[in-house]
Amino acid sequence: MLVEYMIVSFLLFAIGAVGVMIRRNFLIMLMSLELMLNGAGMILIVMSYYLGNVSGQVMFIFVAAVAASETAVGLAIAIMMYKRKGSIDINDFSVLKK
Amino acid sequence: MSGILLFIVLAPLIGFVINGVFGKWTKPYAGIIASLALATSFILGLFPIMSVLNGNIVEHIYYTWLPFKEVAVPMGLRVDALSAVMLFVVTFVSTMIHIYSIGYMHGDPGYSRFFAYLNLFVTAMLILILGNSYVLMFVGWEGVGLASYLLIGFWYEKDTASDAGEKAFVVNRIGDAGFLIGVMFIIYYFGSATYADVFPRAEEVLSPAVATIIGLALFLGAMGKSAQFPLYIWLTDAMEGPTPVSSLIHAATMVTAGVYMVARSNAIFSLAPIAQEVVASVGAFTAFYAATMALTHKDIKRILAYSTLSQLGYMFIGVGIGAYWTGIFHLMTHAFFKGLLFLGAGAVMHSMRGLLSIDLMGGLKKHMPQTAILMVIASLAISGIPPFAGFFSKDAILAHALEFGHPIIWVVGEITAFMTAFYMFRFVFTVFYGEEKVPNLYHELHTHEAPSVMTLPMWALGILSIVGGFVGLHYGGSIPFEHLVTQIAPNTEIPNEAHYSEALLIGVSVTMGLLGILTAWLIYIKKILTAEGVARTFRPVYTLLANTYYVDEFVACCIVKPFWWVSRNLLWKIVDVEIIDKGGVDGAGWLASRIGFLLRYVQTGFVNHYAYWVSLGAIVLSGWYIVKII
Amino acid sequence: MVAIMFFILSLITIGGALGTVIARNAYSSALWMITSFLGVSGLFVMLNAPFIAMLQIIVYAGAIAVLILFVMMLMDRRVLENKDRFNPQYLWGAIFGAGLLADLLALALKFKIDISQAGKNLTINGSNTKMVGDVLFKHYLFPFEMVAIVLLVALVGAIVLSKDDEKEAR
Amino acid sequence: MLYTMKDLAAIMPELIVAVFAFAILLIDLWLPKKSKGLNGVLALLGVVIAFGVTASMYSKNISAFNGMVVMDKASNFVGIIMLLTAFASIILSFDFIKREELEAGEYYEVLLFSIVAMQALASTYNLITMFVAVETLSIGMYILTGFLKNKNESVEGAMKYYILGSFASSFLVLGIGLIYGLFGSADLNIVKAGLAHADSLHKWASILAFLFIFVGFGFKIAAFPFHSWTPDVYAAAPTPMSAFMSIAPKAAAFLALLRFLIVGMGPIEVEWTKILWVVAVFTMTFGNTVALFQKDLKRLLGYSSIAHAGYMLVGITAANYLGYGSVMFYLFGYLFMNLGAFAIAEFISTKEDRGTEIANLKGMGYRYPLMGAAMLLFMFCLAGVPPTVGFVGKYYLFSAAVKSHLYYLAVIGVVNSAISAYFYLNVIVTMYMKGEPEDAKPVFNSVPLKVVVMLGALGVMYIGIFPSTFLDIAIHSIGF
Repeated sequence: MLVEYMIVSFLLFAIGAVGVMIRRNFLIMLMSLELMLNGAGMILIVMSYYLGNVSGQVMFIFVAAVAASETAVGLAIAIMMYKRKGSIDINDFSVLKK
Repeated sequence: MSGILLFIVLAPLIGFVINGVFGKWTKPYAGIIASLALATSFILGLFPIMSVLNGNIVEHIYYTWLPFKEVAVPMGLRVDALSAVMLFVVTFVSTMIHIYSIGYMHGDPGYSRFFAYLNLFVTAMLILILGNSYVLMFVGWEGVGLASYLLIGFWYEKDTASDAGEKAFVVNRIGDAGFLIGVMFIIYYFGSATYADVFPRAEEVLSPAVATIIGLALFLGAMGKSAQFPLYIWLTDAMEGPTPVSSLIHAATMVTAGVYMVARSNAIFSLAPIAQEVVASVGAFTAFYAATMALTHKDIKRILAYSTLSQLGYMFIGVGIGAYWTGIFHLMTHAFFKGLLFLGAGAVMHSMRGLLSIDLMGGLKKHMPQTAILMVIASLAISGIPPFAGFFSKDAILAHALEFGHPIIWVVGEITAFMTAFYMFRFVFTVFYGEEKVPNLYHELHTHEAPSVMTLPMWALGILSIVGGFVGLHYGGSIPFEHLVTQIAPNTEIPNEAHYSEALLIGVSVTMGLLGILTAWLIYIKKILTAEGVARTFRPVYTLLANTYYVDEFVACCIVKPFWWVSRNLLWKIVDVEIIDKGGVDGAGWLASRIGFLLRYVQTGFVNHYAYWVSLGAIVLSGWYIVKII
Repeated sequence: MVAIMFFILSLITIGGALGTVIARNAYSSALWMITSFLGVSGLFVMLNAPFIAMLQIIVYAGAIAVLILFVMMLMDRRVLENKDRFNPQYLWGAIFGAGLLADLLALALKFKIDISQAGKNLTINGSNTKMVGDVLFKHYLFPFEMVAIVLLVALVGAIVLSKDDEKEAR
Repeated sequence: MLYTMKDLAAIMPELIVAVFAFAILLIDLWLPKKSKGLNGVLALLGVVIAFGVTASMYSKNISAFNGMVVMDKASNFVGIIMLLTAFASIILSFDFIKREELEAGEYYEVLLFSIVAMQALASTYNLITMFVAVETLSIGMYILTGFLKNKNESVEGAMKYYILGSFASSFLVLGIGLIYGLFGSADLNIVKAGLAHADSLHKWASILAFLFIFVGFGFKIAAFPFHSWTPDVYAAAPTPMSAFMSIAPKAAAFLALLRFLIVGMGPIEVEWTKILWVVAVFTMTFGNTVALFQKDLKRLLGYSSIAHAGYMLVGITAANYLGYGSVMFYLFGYLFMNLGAFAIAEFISTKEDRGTEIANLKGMGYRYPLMGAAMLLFMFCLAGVPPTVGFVGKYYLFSAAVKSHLYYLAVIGVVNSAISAYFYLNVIVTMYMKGEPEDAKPVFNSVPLKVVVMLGALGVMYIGIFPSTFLDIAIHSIGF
């Protein structure tokens, strides 16, 4: 079962990564980032189970807490974007380049 | 002595600080302050030089830089026979040129800035020649580069000037990278970069292959700084700077740093015959190539610039064949007469209000008699006519080339000697002799002799251009200069040295020089004498003259013109401008811009694309190992 | 039974994730995301981590998702329903994602560890929560304190960034 | 298991900075609008005291919180680098905040908390603590990047930084998860012990785990291809913060990377040196090549910081203690040169009020001779011209590579630094040789900024000429 669990978490991670790479809506990218982080965190729980070692679960708490605070800042940035340009499409924010 | 040695370097630095920081207030006296600083250096420099002449080596270590485990760099100053010669040349010529600049730069808005830069340059140059290790040499090496670059771009209002400055720096950086690699190798193999540690152990530590690599890397540095083919392109553009700068930096001192460095590294080069061969060949080729360039140009400073390249080529022949003292000897005499030539050109420009084309000049002798005489002296010296200084050094190089088994280089050298004499006297004859080419030009420009603050330093250099070569004469079976320099830079031992009659060699050299002068005379002076009236009156003589004229024509049509054409169209326009200038410099720029353009696709401004790169990095790096395991 | 549960839950998880990434508008994305998180939480229960499963529901499905939905309410509907879902070079994104997945799958298939202790040592007196608390406060006190700082920084930052400014925009 | 005073001693500098951050948080509420400047003074005070404590505890070697935190020479050395950077950035911020009318309390508070996070990052052997610290400091940096919320660029910079930062740290978590799965712990000493007698499959899996973790660290140190945020964010952020984030987080991340590589991944050194070789070459070359085409000073410095990260990776790739120590020394020197250069960027954008385009430097060498000379020095230092500290640092980095027989790497490094001279030189050319702008404005005086520039110039020269003490300290700071 270890392999299956790993595959699920990797799938979650990869789908999240694809979401970040292809979506243009900032909020959806933010959600995709949550998926990635959740997928990566899930590895900790899976390993914790199969190793019979509880520290993985503790580590997941940290990951979750960090994810929450990251989201808070991300949403603040989304609001800034919305206030500046009335849009949260990242393609409207591509002045800085080259 | 340690204080004196330190103060030799510090004096110009103090001058730099005074003129650089308090330039606003010291402006009227900037030139005097700078010259005094240099004169102090020169006089103080005589003490260690005397000590060296008595057979000592003066070395003092002031503090130790980077003392870490096996690599410690004691920072000190060292005067031995090699650096003593350089010390004398640099401080003397610099002092003269500083004094000259007081007159030349008079009234320039950047008067104090100019002298501050000049002093900065001399400080760096003194660090370069007096440093006791490669690291210190590199410090000076970069320092002279910086100062030279600031001085080339001195009149930064001119676009050409700032572009030229930039070009000089970039081309030099190519060479510097080579130098740095060489130094890193030296440190790697010897655990030190100090001369006293490196050279005595060179033979036991370095295998020929390693010595060759180090030698070639160092020579790349020398090529950049001493403007050897193909890294010479910056030097001719560097003529955008004020003329005293051209004289000091781009003729007399800085450009010879490469020669000095190769001579300094003689212990390494002597172990690497291939590297030596490369040095000598590049030198010979540059000597020849640059001389052909000089034949065609009409801008007086460019003629002299190409001539400098050519003479540097001679010096590299000297150090490349393993007769290091001849290269250093020519370096010294060249500093005198080329410094003088540039100062003379500066005096002409000064009185011609900056005009540079020889087409506009002629008969200047009447207006500037002292300059004319000095220029003739310098031209005789560079042409290798005895007893002027250039004769001894050039002859020493060419004689050693033949003796050490490089007949081709000798032939090239002799042909170049002919061309040298020709283009120098073409310059002298068209500028100072003959008739005024543009009526009333001199009158309008108020052409007059330069003030004595300019002519006196020129005379000082002129006298040395005459007598400076006498140290290369035989005195009781040995040549004093050779005896001095070979203590530090012994000749590379050559099995089965060939022996040639010295008189014959001297004869060939002198003949080449005289032939060149004669040709120039025939073309540029004689042409005027073929007035038709003379021809009609003296019919029998006419035939002779006519025949002579045929010779002229022959020379002009069959030798000079094709040569002219080849050198102008083929060498200058195609090789110099198209291939090296456009192909090399612009090409590198073009390539870099293409790469940069492609790379800028990375930075599109869309955050999605940035994420592509992050994941691509992860995929490629992990894929590398995934593929390995599957 | 376990296999079926696992299958269903992972289907929910992956389906929810796909839905999040593909959905046209942000509202449905958020709902899909909550679905996915619930699936993950179910998987956690299967992995003998009931405490973490609750945490997953409270923090991810609860706090984070609700926060995101709140922010959406502040915004104009048009903003959230873009006509162009994907960026023009989405194919590359998909390729890179597939490459990443291939790498990870290869890793998963080759991954071997000692699993003799599977499912054990995760409780004290039958309580997973106690065990987690024990380890958290005994061994991981320092990162725990750090987390306090993260939360504080995020709080201050979120306020300072999103609060209205009296100044005129430039 | 009891925690004692010893544990608190190990986090003394962190505690001091954190206490001051809380103090600012509270005091700011009561401060009237016109005396908000006090926040800056308070922050400065906190940094100075923490600096004093760090310096006084320099050679202590304490392990606390079950090995979650250590205080050793390396962490203190990096702590000193970070606190010096913070000191200068806070000084630069005084004027900046007044001019832009920013919320001073929150600004300094977030800054101080990120310093706490960096100190924690620099002093832990536990991957999960590293993760939490990295995230804390990242979140602080996102906030500070977006602090100019009235500017579109600033919002854009924060957005990009945020997305990419979170993206990269997800990889970091993935890697930590794998390491945990392989060795049952995120503690680097346990990882090392496990890895020392692991079979080939375990080794291989841990290389992959290393790679994912490296994505996270590579992002923080701006290594190719995880660099792309750097120029955009540097251009967008408030200039004092660009200066800060080009040095301090990098220093902390480099030390964490070193701990991870030397302690955790020590047994598979052969493999990670190969990977870092490639990354270092690409990072140097990319940074330098693209920097050739930059027209904005802050973006130029962004690309140049990528290139410098590449040089420092050369030192790590060498995988000997000379190399590691050289990285520390280079970071220390980089602090002075980069702070100075960013301060000049701030100088031209405020004094002339014309942004940070390189073209705006025209004639600066003559209008502000002292500032011009300092900038010349910084550019030469970045280009690695002796006798500045840039030369010494590069010399040691490359000689460490030579010592490990990585000749190609050293040569590529030298060639790269030759290329880099071109664009640094361009700045100097603009300052001295492109004439004067028509609308040259009169000179204002900003004492704090000048102080930073002069200190930077002094540091660059002094350490360049007398590097021995600093080198000695830096080289011996890595003792694990």
